[in-house]
Amino acid sequence: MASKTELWQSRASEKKKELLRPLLKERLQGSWLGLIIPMILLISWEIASVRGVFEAHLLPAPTVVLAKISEMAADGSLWSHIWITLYRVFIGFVIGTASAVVIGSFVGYWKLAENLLDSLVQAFRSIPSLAWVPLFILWMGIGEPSKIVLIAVGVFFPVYLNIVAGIQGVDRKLIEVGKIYQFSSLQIVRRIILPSALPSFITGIRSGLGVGWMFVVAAELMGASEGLGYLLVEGQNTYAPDVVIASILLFALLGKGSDSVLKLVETKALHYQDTLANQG
Amino acid sequence: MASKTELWQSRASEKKKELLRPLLKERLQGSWLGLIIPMILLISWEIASVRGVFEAHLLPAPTVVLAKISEMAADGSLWSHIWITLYRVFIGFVIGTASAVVIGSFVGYWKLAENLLDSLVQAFRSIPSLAWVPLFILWMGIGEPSKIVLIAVGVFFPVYLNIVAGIQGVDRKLIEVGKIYQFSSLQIVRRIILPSALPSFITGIRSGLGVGWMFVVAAELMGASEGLGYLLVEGQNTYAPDVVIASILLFALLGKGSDSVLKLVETKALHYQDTLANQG
Amino acid sequence: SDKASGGDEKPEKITLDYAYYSPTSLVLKKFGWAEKELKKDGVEVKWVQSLGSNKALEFLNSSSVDFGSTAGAAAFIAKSKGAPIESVYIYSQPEWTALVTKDKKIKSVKDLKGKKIAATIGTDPYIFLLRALKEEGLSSKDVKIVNLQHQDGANALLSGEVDAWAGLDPHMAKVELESDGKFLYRNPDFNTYGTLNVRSEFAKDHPEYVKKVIALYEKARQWTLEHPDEAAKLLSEEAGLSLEVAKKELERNNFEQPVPGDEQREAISSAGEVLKAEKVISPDTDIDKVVNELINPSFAEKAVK
Amino acid sequence: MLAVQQLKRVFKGGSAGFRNLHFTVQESEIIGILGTSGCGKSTLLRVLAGLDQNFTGKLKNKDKDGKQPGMMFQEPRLMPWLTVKENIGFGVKDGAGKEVEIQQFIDLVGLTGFENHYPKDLSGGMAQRTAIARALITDPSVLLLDEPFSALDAFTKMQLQDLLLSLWEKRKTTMVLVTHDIDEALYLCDRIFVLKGQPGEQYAELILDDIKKPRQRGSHELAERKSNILNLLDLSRQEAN
Amino acid sequence: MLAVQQLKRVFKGGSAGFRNLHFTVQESEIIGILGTSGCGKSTLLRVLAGLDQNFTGKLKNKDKDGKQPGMMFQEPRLMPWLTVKENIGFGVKDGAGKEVEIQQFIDLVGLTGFENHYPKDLSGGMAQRTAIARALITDPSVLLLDEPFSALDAFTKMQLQDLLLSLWEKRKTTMVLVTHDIDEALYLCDRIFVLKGQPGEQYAELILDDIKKPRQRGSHELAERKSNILNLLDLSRQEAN
Ligand SMILES: Nc1ncnc2c1ncn2[C@@H]1O[C@H](COP(=O)(O)OP(=O)(O)OP(=O)(O)O)[C@@H](O)[C@H]1O
Ligand SMILES: Nc1ncnc2c1ncn2[C@@H]1O[C@H](COP(=O)(O)OP(=O)(O)OP(=O)(O)O)[C@@H](O)[C@H]1O
Ligand SMILES: [Mg+2]
Ligand SMILES: [Mg+2]
Repeated sequence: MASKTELWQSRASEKKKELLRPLLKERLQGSWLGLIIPMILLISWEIASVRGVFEAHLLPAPTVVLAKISEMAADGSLWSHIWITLYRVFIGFVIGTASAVVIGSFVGYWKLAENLLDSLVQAFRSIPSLAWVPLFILWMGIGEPSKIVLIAVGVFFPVYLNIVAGIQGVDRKLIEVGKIYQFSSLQIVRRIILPSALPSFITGIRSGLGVGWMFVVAAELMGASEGLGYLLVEGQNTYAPDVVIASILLFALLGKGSDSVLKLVETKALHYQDTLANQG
Repeated sequence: MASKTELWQSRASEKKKELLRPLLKERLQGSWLGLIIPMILLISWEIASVRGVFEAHLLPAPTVVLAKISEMAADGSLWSHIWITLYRVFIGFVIGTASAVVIGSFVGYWKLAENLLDSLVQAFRSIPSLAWVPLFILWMGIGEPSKIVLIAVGVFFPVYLNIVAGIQGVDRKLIEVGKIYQFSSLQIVRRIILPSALPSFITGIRSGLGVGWMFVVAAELMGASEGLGYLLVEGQNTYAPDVVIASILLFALLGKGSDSVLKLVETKALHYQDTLANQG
Repeated sequence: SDKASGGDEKPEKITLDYAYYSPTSLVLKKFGWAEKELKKDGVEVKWVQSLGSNKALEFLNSSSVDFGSTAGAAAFIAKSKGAPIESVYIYSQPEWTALVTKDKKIKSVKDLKGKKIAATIGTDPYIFLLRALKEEGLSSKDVKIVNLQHQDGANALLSGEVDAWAGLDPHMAKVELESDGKFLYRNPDFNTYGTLNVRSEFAKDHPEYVKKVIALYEKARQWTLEHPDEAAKLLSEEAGLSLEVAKKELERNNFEQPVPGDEQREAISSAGEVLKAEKVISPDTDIDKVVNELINPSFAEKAVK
Repeated sequence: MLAVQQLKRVFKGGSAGFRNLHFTVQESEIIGILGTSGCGKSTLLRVLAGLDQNFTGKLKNKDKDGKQPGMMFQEPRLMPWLTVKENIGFGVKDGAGKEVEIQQFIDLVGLTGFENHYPKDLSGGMAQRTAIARALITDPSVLLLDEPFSALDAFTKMQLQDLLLSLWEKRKTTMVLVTHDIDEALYLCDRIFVLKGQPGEQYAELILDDIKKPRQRGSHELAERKSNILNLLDLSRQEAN
Repeated sequence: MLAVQQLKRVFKGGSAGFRNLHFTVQESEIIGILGTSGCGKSTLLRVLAGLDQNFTGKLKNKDKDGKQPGMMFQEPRLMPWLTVKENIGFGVKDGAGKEVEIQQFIDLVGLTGFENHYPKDLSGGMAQRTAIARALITDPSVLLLDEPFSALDAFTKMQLQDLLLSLWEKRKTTMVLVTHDIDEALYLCDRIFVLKGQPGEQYAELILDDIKKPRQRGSHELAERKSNILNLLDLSRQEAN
């Protein structure tokens, strides 16, 4: 049993200073910590490769892959692959998100729109990206539009789903406040429902962006001659595992990078939430 | 301006009876309404096909596709395709969801786990399904495990993302109640955080199931000889648009069907929410 | 829109495809002869890459390209399902497919009975496998065909997941050079030629330009024949292959016979029989009719001197 | 202005809510509603505000311009993503003077210095004061108040009661005030309805318009009425049980 | 039992929270805390409960078994996915008699018949009563109550105050009670602290343990103390401004 003195908790005011900027410190520390596991994975992969556990023609060593990447960087092809894919993902993401917001708001708020549209969307949602490819080529040819629209399709569904769920989960109490002020439906959606659904929406766009990246490969099957998805498929077709792994790494890096941007937006936008993380 | 009598709103009690079971009525009506647009689409597609707007070798008429489906149903191959794919999706869904719940709970609740793991997961999240195929064959061969795990990977990410967001968005006020009762971290997670995050979690599994269906094609590129994804790829490789469209339709139907099950679960599980839809 | 334009006599634009499996298309693209030649008529040239026969056919079907390079059998299957295309030129007679194994105990096609074989359904290696089996009196029912993409099939073979693989170049050349895979069965005649296909509509509207394109291909073919080493280097650079692999691949291409004719008809018809037996094409297909409609030597006969 | 006949709204097969309400509120009257917890006071305000349409009976709640009543809910219901200032201005149409007016109300309810706080950083009483300011600033012709001062200390409460009265002097707003504080009802109201039971029914009506406002808190007159009301409430409870 | 020295917890650069608190609570004492809205009462309870660790100064809040105080928050904080019954039993360890005990408390706070309602279908007062039951049922040795009866009508309030006293008779729970109702503080507490200012500081202490419990509501003795407290509160406000 604890002695009497031990029951006292004491905190001197100097300690407080340490607590002043814990967020910044934590964040820096956090990003370092995040590198530990990837580093361990990379190093063991390298060691295993050097020891011959993985056959080089199946899974080349990280150093080989990095050499490939820097080779591509040197001859400039890397940048054009990255640039064009980033461009496609970005535009597709914007289009997909915008349409999901519009349609999702309708479906979330108006029962009739939900009854009319939701089933259809849910049905389309599980059609694989590869299935769309021939149809999109047929409808839109093999230019940029078909690629961008296909990525937009991938982005659309998670955003839609999260926005509808967010809207339908909005607290009735807050909506009633808007009704008291005789807000129009549009005002209620814009001023109460969308801000309320913001956390869910942000999760949706983060999820959607991920699916967008995934759809890049299918999109770039439609007559691309550049891009990360093209690089991947070409690597597979020319039996170049280093190119394949390089493109996978690039997908991972760009995906993580673009997601970090959204995560930053999330932290900024949701600072008002009364959660453990936001405690003052 | 309204006359004096018009200012009165009056509701007789008979009207109330009509309101007794609006939910059931609405739901029935809802499901009928959902068929309107698909029907319009199908009929205009049929008409366009008959009129020769779409060339049959590119986009066969719905009736042709239906004939193909019933042909496959008659010779039994349809059922084995559907069955094996359903089986893979189901098991993959369960595995993906379970691991997302475990890992997501850790990451959502313990800052350290978030720092260690989250970046890695976010990086993996944007790797396209097709990129995994060679790696999975390498690691797990071409049996059922690799297919199921690949589907689980697809399911994992949206569920993970939504569960982490759900947990991190949990109201601090409720967590404090648990702390007052000196709940252990595990109890807090199980009794407060997970139920609080339930709406977000359910959106996540619905989103995840959709991505799971999308991953079927990649999964069944790994040495399948049956399944809807196999059917799709076979149809594409043998230039059989009727098979392709049939498999797309089946994806849509099964996807919608499986989602409806989850939606039902959602409605049941979230009946306690104080939302417009749940008003008594 | 990217639809290649039709029009009356002169097309505004001609869209050609290039593919790593068609070395002459790479040569043609590399030297820009088409652009130079057609610019004289004020016709624009656009290049699109085909990653495989199926993509080339999708592009042809959606009028995204005017000329597409495919395997003969692939063009045949598509034609049998109604695709409006004609094979007007042979870019090579490749021996791009063969049966490969690592298992020393498998010495002939007969030994494959009951074994797991990787192949991509519907492609030339698949047809090759079926024909090889048929020759030995076997059918697809006697073995277990595992549907894998070409490169995955190679990996599966190397990691011992499957006993044999119906391979395709350049994967096959690479397996041959870089690992212990060996040929189990090869037969150039079971390959169905590399055919250059044109959209029927384009052929009808612009017959002159079909001839012009064939003439350009001829120029590329001549160059390839005259400069085998440079051609290998070009292929290795364009397709990101090592020089040895590229050389191996080129060695297995025969560029002697550019005009489609009876040999092709025969090869494709025999492939057709197998496909019919395996129900890849409908059992009531009139193979000869389809083949005759597909193979159209008239342009090449005039263009090739 | 505001009138109901045979008004009824029940939940769960008739075991909760209210029923049998008849009353008419004159222009610029202040009506108090007292009753035990759960007797349907908030439900009544929701019906009066037009938020709950599943009532039976007759209801008149629009003013001559067709406007619905304003309302302050029992919980603050602040938008968590808006600051105090933005919450108070939530229902105010944009226009010149909006900022000034908001600042006035912030000062009136004693939140000066907390303009830019988010709801999560407010104390219970501060959140309630923000909600009060949000309800008062839009100046509706009918105002429904659901326990507006329940989370405030005695002095802040009195101060805001006086604020309410002074605004009423200026604007002559019709008000319906649900409260548990009998002194508050006595200080502010012209008439007081007592509800009883579950579902609640009209039990008694107390008319106070003979006592001039501003009234004297703790005056003998009010003390008398207070014991009167306490009796009524007690009786209503006993009868209901 | 419960003691603080130099306790301070401020937000936003020192402009809100509380500071300079010194007091010791004896076992089974009932302490009242009064103060203007926003002076840091809830913050104090959060620190005492061990929920807020960012204080400075010294704090003793564990009982001899090392257990932290129980607490009832200013808002009901019910789990929306649990019924009234489940919410009340939320902190109760599973075991024989759990159900019976829950039902007892449901009856004690007057929620009989609403056992299976979800929070969204409760009135404000009913939600508060559920929270009271949830806090009382676990029988902690120290109980912190943050305006526990603020949403209740006069009679229900009295009834629950008596319930609290009767439980105290049985269990001799140490309690810290934040309230805005001076009568309530006078009826229940042994000592009353008055806080002043923003951030709040200890302003006065009132010792009432000379008046025996159960006390007579509205007795002369209490009325005297009440005016005393009102004076103190008024002074504290004036000094703070
Ligand atoms: N998380 C926070 N961040 C910043 N300031 C806060 C936070 N929590 C409380 N405050 C401020 O601390 C002060 C005291 O708040 P507290 O909730 O303790 O007041 P209170 O005495 O309980 O008031 P009330 O009687 O209105 O409930 C308030 O000015 C409030 O704005
Ligand atoms: N949505 C609902 N579904 C079912 N019952 C409800 C609903 N809303 C309120 N009730 C019930 O109606 C009754 C009246 O609730 P109301 O909120 O009007 O009470 P109140 O008089 O405001 O009480 P309090 O003083 O505690 O706030 C309560 O018994 C409550 O349980
Ligand atoms: Mg109420
Ligand atoms: Mg407080």
